[in-house]
Amino acid sequence: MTPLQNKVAELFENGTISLMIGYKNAINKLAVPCFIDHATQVEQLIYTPECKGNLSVYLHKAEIKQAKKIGILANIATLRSLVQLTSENQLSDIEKTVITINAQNEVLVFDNMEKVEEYVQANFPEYTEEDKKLLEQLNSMTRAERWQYWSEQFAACVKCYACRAVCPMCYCSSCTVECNQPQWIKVSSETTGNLEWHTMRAMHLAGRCINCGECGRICPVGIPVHLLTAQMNLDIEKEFGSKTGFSCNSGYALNTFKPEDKEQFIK
Amino acid sequence: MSEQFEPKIVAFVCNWCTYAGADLAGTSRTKYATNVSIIRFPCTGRIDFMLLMKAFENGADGIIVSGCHPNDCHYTSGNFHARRRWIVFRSLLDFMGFDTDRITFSWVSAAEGAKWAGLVDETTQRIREKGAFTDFKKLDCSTFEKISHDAITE
Amino acid sequence: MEIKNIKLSQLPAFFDQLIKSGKVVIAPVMKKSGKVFFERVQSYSQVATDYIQTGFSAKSVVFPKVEVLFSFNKTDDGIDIKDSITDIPETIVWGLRPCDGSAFNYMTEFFLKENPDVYYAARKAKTTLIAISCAKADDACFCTSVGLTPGSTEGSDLLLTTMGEDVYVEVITEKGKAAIDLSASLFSVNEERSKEKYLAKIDTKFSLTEIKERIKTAYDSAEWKNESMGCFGCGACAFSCPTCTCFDIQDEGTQNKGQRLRCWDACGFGQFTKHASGHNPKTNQTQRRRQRLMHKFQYSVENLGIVSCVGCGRCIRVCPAHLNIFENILSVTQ
Amino acid sequence: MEPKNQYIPYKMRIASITEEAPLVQTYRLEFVDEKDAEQFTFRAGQFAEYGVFGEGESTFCIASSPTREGYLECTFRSTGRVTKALANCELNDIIGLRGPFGNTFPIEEWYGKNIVFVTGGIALPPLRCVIWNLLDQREKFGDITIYYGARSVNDLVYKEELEEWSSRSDVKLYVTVDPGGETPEWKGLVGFVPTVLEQNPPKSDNAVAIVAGPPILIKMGMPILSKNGFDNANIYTTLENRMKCGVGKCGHCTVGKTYVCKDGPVFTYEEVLKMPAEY
Repeated sequence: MTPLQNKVAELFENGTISLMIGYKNAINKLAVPCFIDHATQVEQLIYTPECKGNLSVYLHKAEIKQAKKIGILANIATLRSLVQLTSENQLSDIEKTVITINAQNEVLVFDNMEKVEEYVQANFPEYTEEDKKLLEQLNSMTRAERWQYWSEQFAACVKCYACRAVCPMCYCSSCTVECNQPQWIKVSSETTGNLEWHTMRAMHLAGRCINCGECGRICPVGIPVHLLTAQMNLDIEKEFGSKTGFSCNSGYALNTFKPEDKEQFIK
Repeated sequence: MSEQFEPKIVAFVCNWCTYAGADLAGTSRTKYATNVSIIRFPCTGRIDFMLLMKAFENGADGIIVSGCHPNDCHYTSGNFHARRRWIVFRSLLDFMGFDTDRITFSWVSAAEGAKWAGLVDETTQRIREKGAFTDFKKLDCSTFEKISHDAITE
Repeated sequence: MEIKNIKLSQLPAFFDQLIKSGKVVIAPVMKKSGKVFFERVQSYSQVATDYIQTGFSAKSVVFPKVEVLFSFNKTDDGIDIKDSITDIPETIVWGLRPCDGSAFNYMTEFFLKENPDVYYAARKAKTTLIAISCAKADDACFCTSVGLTPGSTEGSDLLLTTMGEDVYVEVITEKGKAAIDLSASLFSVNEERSKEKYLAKIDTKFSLTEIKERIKTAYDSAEWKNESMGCFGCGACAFSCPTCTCFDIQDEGTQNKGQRLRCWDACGFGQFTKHASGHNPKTNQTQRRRQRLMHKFQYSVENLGIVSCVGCGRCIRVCPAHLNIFENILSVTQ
Repeated sequence: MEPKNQYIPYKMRIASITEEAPLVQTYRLEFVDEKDAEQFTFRAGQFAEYGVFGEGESTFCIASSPTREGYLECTFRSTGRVTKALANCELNDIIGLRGPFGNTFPIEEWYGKNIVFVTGGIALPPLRCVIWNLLDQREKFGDITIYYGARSVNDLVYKEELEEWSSRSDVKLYVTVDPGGETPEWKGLVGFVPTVLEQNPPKSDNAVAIVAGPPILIKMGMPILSKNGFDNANIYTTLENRMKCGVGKCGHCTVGKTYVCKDGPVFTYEEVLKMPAEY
């Protein structure tokens, strides 16, 4: 048994958790989320670089919430989303134990969010090299080129809403796309409607997205949708100085204001 | 004489300042461009970005968004919230390659009838020079052509 | 079945003839993201050759993601309705996999057997399917478990199997014959041979007869809950699936002028079954995923006599949570 | 012959509008094209897709009896985008209609039998079609008993017809309103439909029962009838799931392998018991 498995078994045995959300092996060398409710099942648990999925999204599921004490295996992105969700008062009804594995391969267990916050702040992740490169490329394009780039991307969108489904910050019980009075976003997948959907998504996540990049990674047609919110986060940090998923009390940049906020374009 | 392009401008304004300012422009008999259709909101804080998207989708060539000057909001802070949202929205549109020059953001108080008239004139002229907004229409043509004639996956 | 041969080096020439015929040619294209999708192409140089499976299936050729059913226009004395079945071009799909070919068999059975769907019929009649058998597979492929092989001919019009320098051509239907007749000189007569050696090796994950028997009682299995726990409720699996046929009907435009469209829908969406009253017969993801899986392996067998999963593995590859359909099926039928 | 395009609607003119209850209206529809009127036939129990162009389609049963020719009636409550648009239509407006879809009540098999109707709220319209169908050939059937309830007195639909039925000596009518929904003037019963049904059980010999209502009434009403001695094969219901196409393609209405739109909407309790409870 690995140290992780030992630790989780111990948590089950001493009654700290009654459900563990972690990863297990899947085909094509991938990791699939697994849900364990007994110490005897801990041998499935793995933690590899392939464990990219953001498990905090499951904390919104009614079936999961039924379990009273939840353990969650968290990579750094998941930790950040837990922090951001806490700052948005979304996790107050859940008794959770957060488990992570640091760079030295040590299993860490956090029983409260202050410790998670402390760990996140000490290990705050940078944008990946790939994302940095893509953002740079896009920002160096002319406006028309960027329009061309995104129109092509959005033309491919099929509105499967996987980007929404995997996002831990998309927790609304009823989404604007499901509203048909008025019909804000067309149900059919054509480019303008797709563009409006992604604009809306990016706006609703601006200043809340924690850059886990899941939406872009899992898009079945390969649209790098995460770049939209990643860029928004850069802008928000520059303009208003707030970081997402950094502090449990930070709130949400667009939910607040400062009288001295600066801009150049309002005449 | 060649027909001059007359843009359709939609103005999203707050009830307390800009709408009153526009009213003042009217009662003062100030002459300004007739291209603008005004939509009145309780506050700039209520002007959702989706409304702007929908205006473009439904044929607007340009948009004016305007409300009370900072610190003058009837509801104390609606325009401060709106300002943050506009900053983010504008930079998102820019990142997506949308022509942000088609949207004019402004503060116009109830006393600034002349400023309002000038703003509409200036915006109309700018959009007139840019020509009609066709970016959305072109997108739809391309997809619908694809969908109904080429029947391809992407 | 007629068997022909063409030199591998002559394939581009054959392909050019298809393009020159004026028909719309859809083929796999490698996108910047590294994923391969079907797209309209103009020359063989655009066609991807080294790929296991396309990201999405070719079903959109006969069942587009958005299809105009009719357009309407209010006039002074009523309303004009114009259906949109005219103007469907002759289309050739190049390079679909044998599993996708057999998916068309299911789709045809589903759309045309009872209450025939005129839009599907019109598109299918104008579509020629040129399949290429699989020399490579990955862990997500499981066609051999659902009664197919990497060289199955079901549903396709033409099947090409590369054998060294030669391509073994199985002419399955008249449409396939018409396609090779466009460049008859490139094809020579060939005799029937075993393709086995040139096909990918795919282990069977389960015995289909056993699963078909066991799934009859699987509805109440406690495993559904566990197997569906990871499901996020997006539509990626349904949209990429070559046999998922659910759709939504939507009006766009104004009450005076517009179109009625049908667009893909997915049974995984929470709103899929929601009544106007707010009542939802399928309240949780367990029920929704069960519906999808039971449909593939049980309901379509009861209704049409066909297992409607072709083992292409797309739903496994695109699933954001990496849920695995054959593992799910195995565990609920234990 | 080319198969018919099932997605092209008939054009219907709204010939009359009746307000039934708050938000509930009955439209009488007439075919714009006379050729359509001649072709169109339907039987009790079938439904149709009613469409407002530019807004979409909505599914309801045909509420008028096939014995009354020359028009169709539908009764609906405006709740969603389409029904609201439909409610905003005016006299002589043109709407779309596709159908008739689905199976029917086997009325011929019921000749000589006693018939019991159990229904609630806005589910009376589908049964009204059957009720008039039977009443128009009254001599062929035994006793007719109707249990009908609504949330409040105001929510009862077809008030005039309820009056008419209650004054007929050949129809036994129980009308009830949910507790709290009664008005000072209300003289009928108070209580939920299943309770009223249990308190005044219908005789099961030589009888068939038809239950229609919100899913909860169907789920509760059918077992009560079954317990009262009705054969499960003689208890009918009409299910209504969300539907889009009406022809067994779009997949929205499936209950297990069953497509409510083409295999139903009429099912016997026996059949319902074999299905998953996903309706």
